[in-house]
Amino acid sequence: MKIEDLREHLCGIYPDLCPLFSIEFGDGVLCVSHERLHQAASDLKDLGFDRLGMVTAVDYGEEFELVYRLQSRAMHAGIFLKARIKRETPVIASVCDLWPAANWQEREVFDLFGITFDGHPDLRRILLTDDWVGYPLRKDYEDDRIIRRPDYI
Amino acid sequence: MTQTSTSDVTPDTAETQPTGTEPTETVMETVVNIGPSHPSTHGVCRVVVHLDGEVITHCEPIIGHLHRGIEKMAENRTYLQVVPLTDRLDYVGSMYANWAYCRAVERLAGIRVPERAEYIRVIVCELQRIASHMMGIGSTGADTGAFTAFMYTFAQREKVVELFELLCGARLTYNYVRPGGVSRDLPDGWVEQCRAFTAQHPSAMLEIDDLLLGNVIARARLKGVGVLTQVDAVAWGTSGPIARGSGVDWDLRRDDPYSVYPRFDFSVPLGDNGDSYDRARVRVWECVESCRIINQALDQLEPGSVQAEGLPRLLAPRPGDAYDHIESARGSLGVYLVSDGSPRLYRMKVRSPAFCNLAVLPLLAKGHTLSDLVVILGSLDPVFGEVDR
Amino acid sequence: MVVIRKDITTPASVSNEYSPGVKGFLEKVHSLVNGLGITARISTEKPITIRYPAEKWTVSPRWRGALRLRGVLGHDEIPLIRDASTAYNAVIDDLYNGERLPPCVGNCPANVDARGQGFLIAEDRIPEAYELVRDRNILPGVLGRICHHPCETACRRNFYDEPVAIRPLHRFAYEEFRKVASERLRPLPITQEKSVAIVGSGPSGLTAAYDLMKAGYRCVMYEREERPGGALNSGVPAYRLPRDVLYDEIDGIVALGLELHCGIEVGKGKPLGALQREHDAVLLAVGLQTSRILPIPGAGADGVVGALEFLWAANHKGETGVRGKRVFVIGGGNVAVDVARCALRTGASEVRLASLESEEEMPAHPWEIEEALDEGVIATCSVGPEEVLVKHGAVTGMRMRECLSVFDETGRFSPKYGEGLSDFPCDVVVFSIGQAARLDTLIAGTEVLVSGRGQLVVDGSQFTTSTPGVFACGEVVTGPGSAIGSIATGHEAATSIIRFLQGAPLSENRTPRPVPVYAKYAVADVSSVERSRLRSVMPMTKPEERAKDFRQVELGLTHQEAMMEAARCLRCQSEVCVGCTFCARTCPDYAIHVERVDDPGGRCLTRYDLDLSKCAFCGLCAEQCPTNALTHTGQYELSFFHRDLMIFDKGEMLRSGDGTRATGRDGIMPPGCPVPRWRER
Amino acid sequence: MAFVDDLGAALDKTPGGGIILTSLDALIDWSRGKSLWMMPMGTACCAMELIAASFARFDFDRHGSIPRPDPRHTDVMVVAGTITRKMEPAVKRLWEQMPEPKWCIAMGNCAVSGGIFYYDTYSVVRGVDEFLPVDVYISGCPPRPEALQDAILRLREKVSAESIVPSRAKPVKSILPQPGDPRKGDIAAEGGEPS
Amino acid sequence: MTLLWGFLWGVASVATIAGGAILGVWWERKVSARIQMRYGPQQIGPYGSLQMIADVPKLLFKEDIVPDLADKAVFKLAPLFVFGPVATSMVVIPFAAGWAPVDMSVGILFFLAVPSIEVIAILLSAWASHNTLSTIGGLRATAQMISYEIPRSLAVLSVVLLAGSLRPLDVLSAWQWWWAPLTFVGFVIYFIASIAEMNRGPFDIPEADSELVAGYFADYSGMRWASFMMAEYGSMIAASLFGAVVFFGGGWPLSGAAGVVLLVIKTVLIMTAVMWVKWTFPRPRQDQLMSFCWKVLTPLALLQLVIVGAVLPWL
Repeated sequence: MKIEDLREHLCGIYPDLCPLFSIEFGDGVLCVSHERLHQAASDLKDLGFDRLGMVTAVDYGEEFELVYRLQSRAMHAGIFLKARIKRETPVIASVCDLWPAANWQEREVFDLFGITFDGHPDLRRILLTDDWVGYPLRKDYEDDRIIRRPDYI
Repeated sequence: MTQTSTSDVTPDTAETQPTGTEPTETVMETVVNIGPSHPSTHGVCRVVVHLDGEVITHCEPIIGHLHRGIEKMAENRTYLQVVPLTDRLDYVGSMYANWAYCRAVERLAGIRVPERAEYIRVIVCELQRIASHMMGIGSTGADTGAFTAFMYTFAQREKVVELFELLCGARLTYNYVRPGGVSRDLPDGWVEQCRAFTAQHPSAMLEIDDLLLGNVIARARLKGVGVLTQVDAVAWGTSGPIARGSGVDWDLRRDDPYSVYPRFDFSVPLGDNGDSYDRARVRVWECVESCRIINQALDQLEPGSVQAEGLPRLLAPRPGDAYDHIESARGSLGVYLVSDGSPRLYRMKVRSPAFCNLAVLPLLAKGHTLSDLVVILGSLDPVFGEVDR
Repeated sequence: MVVIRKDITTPASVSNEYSPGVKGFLEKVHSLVNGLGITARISTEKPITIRYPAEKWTVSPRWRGALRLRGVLGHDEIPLIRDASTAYNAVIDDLYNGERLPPCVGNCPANVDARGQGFLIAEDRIPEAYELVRDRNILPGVLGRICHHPCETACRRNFYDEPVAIRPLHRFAYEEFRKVASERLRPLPITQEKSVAIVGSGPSGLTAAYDLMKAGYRCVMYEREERPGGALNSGVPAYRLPRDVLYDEIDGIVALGLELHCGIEVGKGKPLGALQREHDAVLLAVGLQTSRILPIPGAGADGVVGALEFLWAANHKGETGVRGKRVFVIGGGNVAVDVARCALRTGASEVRLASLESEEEMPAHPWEIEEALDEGVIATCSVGPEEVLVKHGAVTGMRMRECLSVFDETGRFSPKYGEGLSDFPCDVVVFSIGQAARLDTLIAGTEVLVSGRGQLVVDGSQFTTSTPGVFACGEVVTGPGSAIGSIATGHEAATSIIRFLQGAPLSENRTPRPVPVYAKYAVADVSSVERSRLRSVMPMTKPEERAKDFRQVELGLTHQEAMMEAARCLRCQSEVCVGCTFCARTCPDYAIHVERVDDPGGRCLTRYDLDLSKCAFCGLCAEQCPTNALTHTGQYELSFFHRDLMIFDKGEMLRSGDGTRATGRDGIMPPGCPVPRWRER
Repeated sequence: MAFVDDLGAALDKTPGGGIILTSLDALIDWSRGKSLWMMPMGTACCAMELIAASFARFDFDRHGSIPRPDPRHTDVMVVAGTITRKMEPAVKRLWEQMPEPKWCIAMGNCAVSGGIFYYDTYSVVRGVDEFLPVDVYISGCPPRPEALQDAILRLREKVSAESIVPSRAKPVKSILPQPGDPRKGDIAAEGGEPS
Repeated sequence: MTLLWGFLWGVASVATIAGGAILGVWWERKVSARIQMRYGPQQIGPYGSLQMIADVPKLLFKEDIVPDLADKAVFKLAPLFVFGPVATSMVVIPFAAGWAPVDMSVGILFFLAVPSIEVIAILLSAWASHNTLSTIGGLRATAQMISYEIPRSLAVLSVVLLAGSLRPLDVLSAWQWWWAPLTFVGFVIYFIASIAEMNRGPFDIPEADSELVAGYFADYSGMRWASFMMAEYGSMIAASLFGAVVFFGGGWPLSGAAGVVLLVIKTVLIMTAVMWVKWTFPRPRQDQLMSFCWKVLTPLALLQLVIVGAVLPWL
């Protein structure tokens, strides 16, 4: 399905999501507020996005951006769902109840970014040891054990 | 005799920790710890298994023993320097991570790849699929005790590795697919060698299939073990042979076509039952299909440039984010890149198929015996470089 | 060997089930027996194992083994391209065949050794550098100002950041040479009895004269104008080329033994036939003398001039009669831009440049256009001349027709015009659409043939005319082109003349090489590159000031800047590490550490450490190495007894690449450095 | 082990025991060198080459080296691959489970120094020699299987210089340079100082 | 006197087993190598045949680890118990007509019964190691070895029925060439059951290295572990030898020294077949193995017995 058709399809069914939809680098992106994330995810699932491809986060300094990549087998299309949360309150609703696939992926985001997912059944560290201090993928992560590379390009 | 060196010798091997006997309501539960270094965890995975007798009541894979922080490292490196890092993600199929990463960079920087480079990418990635599946099928043999079949598949894999060595001079970490094309053109005589390989490979593959998967014992071991239903396969986000073994008809090469795949005629093998056997057999037939694709690609290959014109040493795409995915041997491998306009990446995320596929292990293993656990784990074919990143 | 099965097709479902009943049982038994059969068959075959270490598995030629250096700065020299011969010379042939021709040399029509120039200037051997360049490019000081520098376009440094300033370095070398010229310029000995007459003192004629004098021939040159220089003298505006530079440099050639006679027009005062009798060979390097003017309505009106005439007037009289007038220049080439800028400098109130081509396709060099626009020239693109509007015999304006496309699909010149017409009011129209040769008086009374279109009949590769002993070179042969292109033909013609005079066959061993195709690089992002690594910026006068007079626009490099700039040269393909550190910068594991000193005379790679315990063998460094000094060996036996031994220093990096073992710290002494001057003090 | 140690110490004291000791050493070193069983501590990419090394084309078995999954039965631990901090205790534990005498080969740059994962990463141990006594280092990323075979042969040279009485150990005769060997140059390159 | 002879023969059989194991290991490495497109040991001795000469001293001088939490006495003793029964059972096997080390009237029963004592040793070693995987391996081994006693004994019983005696020498002297086809199914059952008995692949479930790393001997190192391996190869030699005597008539058709040579060749062939099977097939699961024993092998063995019993009156 072409990205423009997807936009029309989406707008036809969920007019409220339509203004949030944009196209970047050939991919459909839906930016929602973090309160609406779970509702939007559930709407998209009803729309036919049956596979959760990826959950990740990006550290933009003041804010974290949560990025969900959804995939629809029936429509042959993919879409990004993005939501920003404040750095001070890194909490967002879990989508584990919609896609079990989110289980480990949200654990990974929790492990590396320290973002808490409300409603996650088993939110523990997954890649690092349980006694690890800090969240390494945050831009401000400091660790004595890191050796910085020489600074030239 | 006294102990000399192992003063603080531990009572058991690292593979096994003391029998934790925790009384539950009705049964005595045994906790067995498999890994992190165990012959059939295919790397460094630790699985904590709760046993009732020999039947698994609960198991939990503990990953991260190979978590090297590649995503963090990428944030400090230029776009070209990250290519060797992606090699080390899925070390059984380095070309895939190369390619997925390069596709994301090309999307971000708006680079057009010459046609010949696309064909070469398809050829090497299909060869890589064969090499990777040889490892996957062979380790199914090793897990069930048929070590010889592993040797045979590995001999086939060696042939692919030899082709790769001729191509780019490395056996495992190729650093071959680059943003804008591939690093070098095919050497003289390579096409003929490749054709010779694809001519014999399906037959050799099916012979190994007869030896290993046609065997009555192997079928007894694999059939009905670790059944993943089609609904679960989709909900848990599995992809690749794991999903296709469960009958999920989803292959990015055909359903979200990228590169020059629409020009090839191939079919996507599917399983009925979603058990370990189907997953292994899907791999067998994917190898055969890969040979078909390679043959077609070699027929259509035309001379030309293999690198996009005019790329400077430092790529600095405009700010933004891009995602692209390809069908790797383990499923849909995606790379998500964020650029801030500087020549260094801002963020790289690898959507690792093995990570998502491994998540279903507790689901599959429940109710099976310890012997089946290694078979199920093997049938998921995880590569921990990619799982842990 | 495995039996090749035909027609293998993928089944609809891969779940292979046994048949029910007895058949299934037989299948099960068969599967076991079959398995035993397969292993039995394979066990009878010859094992595929190699017997290491006696046998080793064939290592692919591309095998990325441990790295090594082929040579290092301060230890290994590079070949310098000095030979008088032209593009068919032994050194260039060698480099070309070994794929070691540096891009700057390969892309230059005359194969000027820009790499050698950079090498010598960085070593503080500047007069030598000048002489090296002069061997291939007869007027370095002149070309250092006006050349369109194809060398810099191909410079591999484009890939990393910015190209080396090769042209300003020519100019710098000339400025330095000028100071010692009196010591270094000595007449070349005349060793041959024969002599050559050269008609025209343009760049190609001077080149041929220089080559011939080096070969020991007496050369006599005749120039029509009062001062030598040909098109350089009459066509190039003085703000780009101060005339004293040109005359001084030609004086240098005269000092080498050239007999220059100015003010003698061959054909009028001295017939060509006389030259043929007096000399053993004659070279016609007369260039193009007239401008082409389109036969459109009104073209004969007052105020319509040709570009050459306009420029001649600007250069020789300093006055073109356009003060306060509106000038309309037709053409998009470099000459048109020169005309436009000259018009500004001679007081035109408005200068408009009208080109047939679109903005991207304009044949003038982009930097020329940019400078002209800076100075206030107005450019109008994609228009073709329709009619000169005339009132009372004087030009009042120009009517132009919209042009849709200039070239057809095959790239040939075939303009397609649209319907749109536009009028531009102006007082002077300058046609700058091409030049033509005027040969009738020159060849009068000789057997030299001229084709129906008024051009000399010349062999394009040997530069002979229809008459034995009469040769031709320069723009009269090639048509309008660049100065450096003319110089290249001068070398060719000189080679032909020498062979002719010695009675050798002209075409022997002169297989023309195809010009190598060099990668074109996009503009590199240099925002994150250190300032010290970037190109020295050539100082220029401000646009508003420079548009007023004919003073030189570019101001030249200082000694310090020039030394730095020469050190930026990567000495491509020399197979000698120059310590450019691009390997260290590209290495994803930062396993390489490079240090060098940039001291004049003591320029040396002091340190090259490869930490083999970090190296990922990814090959990015060797791919990026501009000099090809850093290469992979076929070595793969990489055992060490200690981690410290895995750091390869400069000496170890220079080890032989043969064999399969890289040992590390095996007592290979690193080569020393030439003693830098600061040490001596 | 203790039995051998006691035997060695006793023979060392006995007059004339030296001759017996020398021949016993020769026998023991020979047998140890020719039968180096590997503990494949494969974690990452190098593990693939480690597998390939004992498989058909390269076949370690010819040198008497076979991989055994159980640390108790092995002589040389081949650490092939990146060791992370999460993995480090497990490797240490496996090493402790191996019976003496035991040797360690660090295969590949990750095991030698962290290799490509030396800089900027928070979870990688920079070389197994931080916690294991490594005998032979193999550079490569990953090394070819022949490189591993070569390392085994070099280790054999090292083993053959050992003695059951530590004081009688001989200098290693090998084509490889030794640490502390006079051939070993100074790390700072000669001829010219950095400006 | 008998005791003394028995002792001497015991020593001899230990030596045979040790030597046989050394050659057996080499042979297995060679056979498996050829199946796997390799060469196998090459460097020591002709075709690497003396590879074990290097392995054994190395294992001998290895550190002998006894885990702290292990039951030390049992842990140290168990390898002896593993090795003992196998060595003992060897002495009743006749090498030629009228020539058995120990002539015992219930020799066949002795051969079938005594190695089963090994089960106890395995269980002891597994338990003494204080290691979960070892324990699981030991339990698996016990179940497997005890179960497979039944079809194995039943298969041998058909020959005993034909010979009418439990004395091995009698069986050997009474052996007729047509017994081989008649009891072929019995031999196959004996072959399969013996593989299971000696924990060899594809029935090496107790020591499955992909699941249990090394099973019950996971914690043994050096010579103690070697004695487990030697017992394994010893029982393979013993079972092959016994199978060659009982099902293929020992040295038949030759006699005397030539017969002994032929017997050795037959034994080696059976051993090679054992290895061939091991390096071809995957291993079944424990429950499949047990159900195979009880549901397939035992009924088949009974069927064989019935057939022999039916044929017997017509002889």
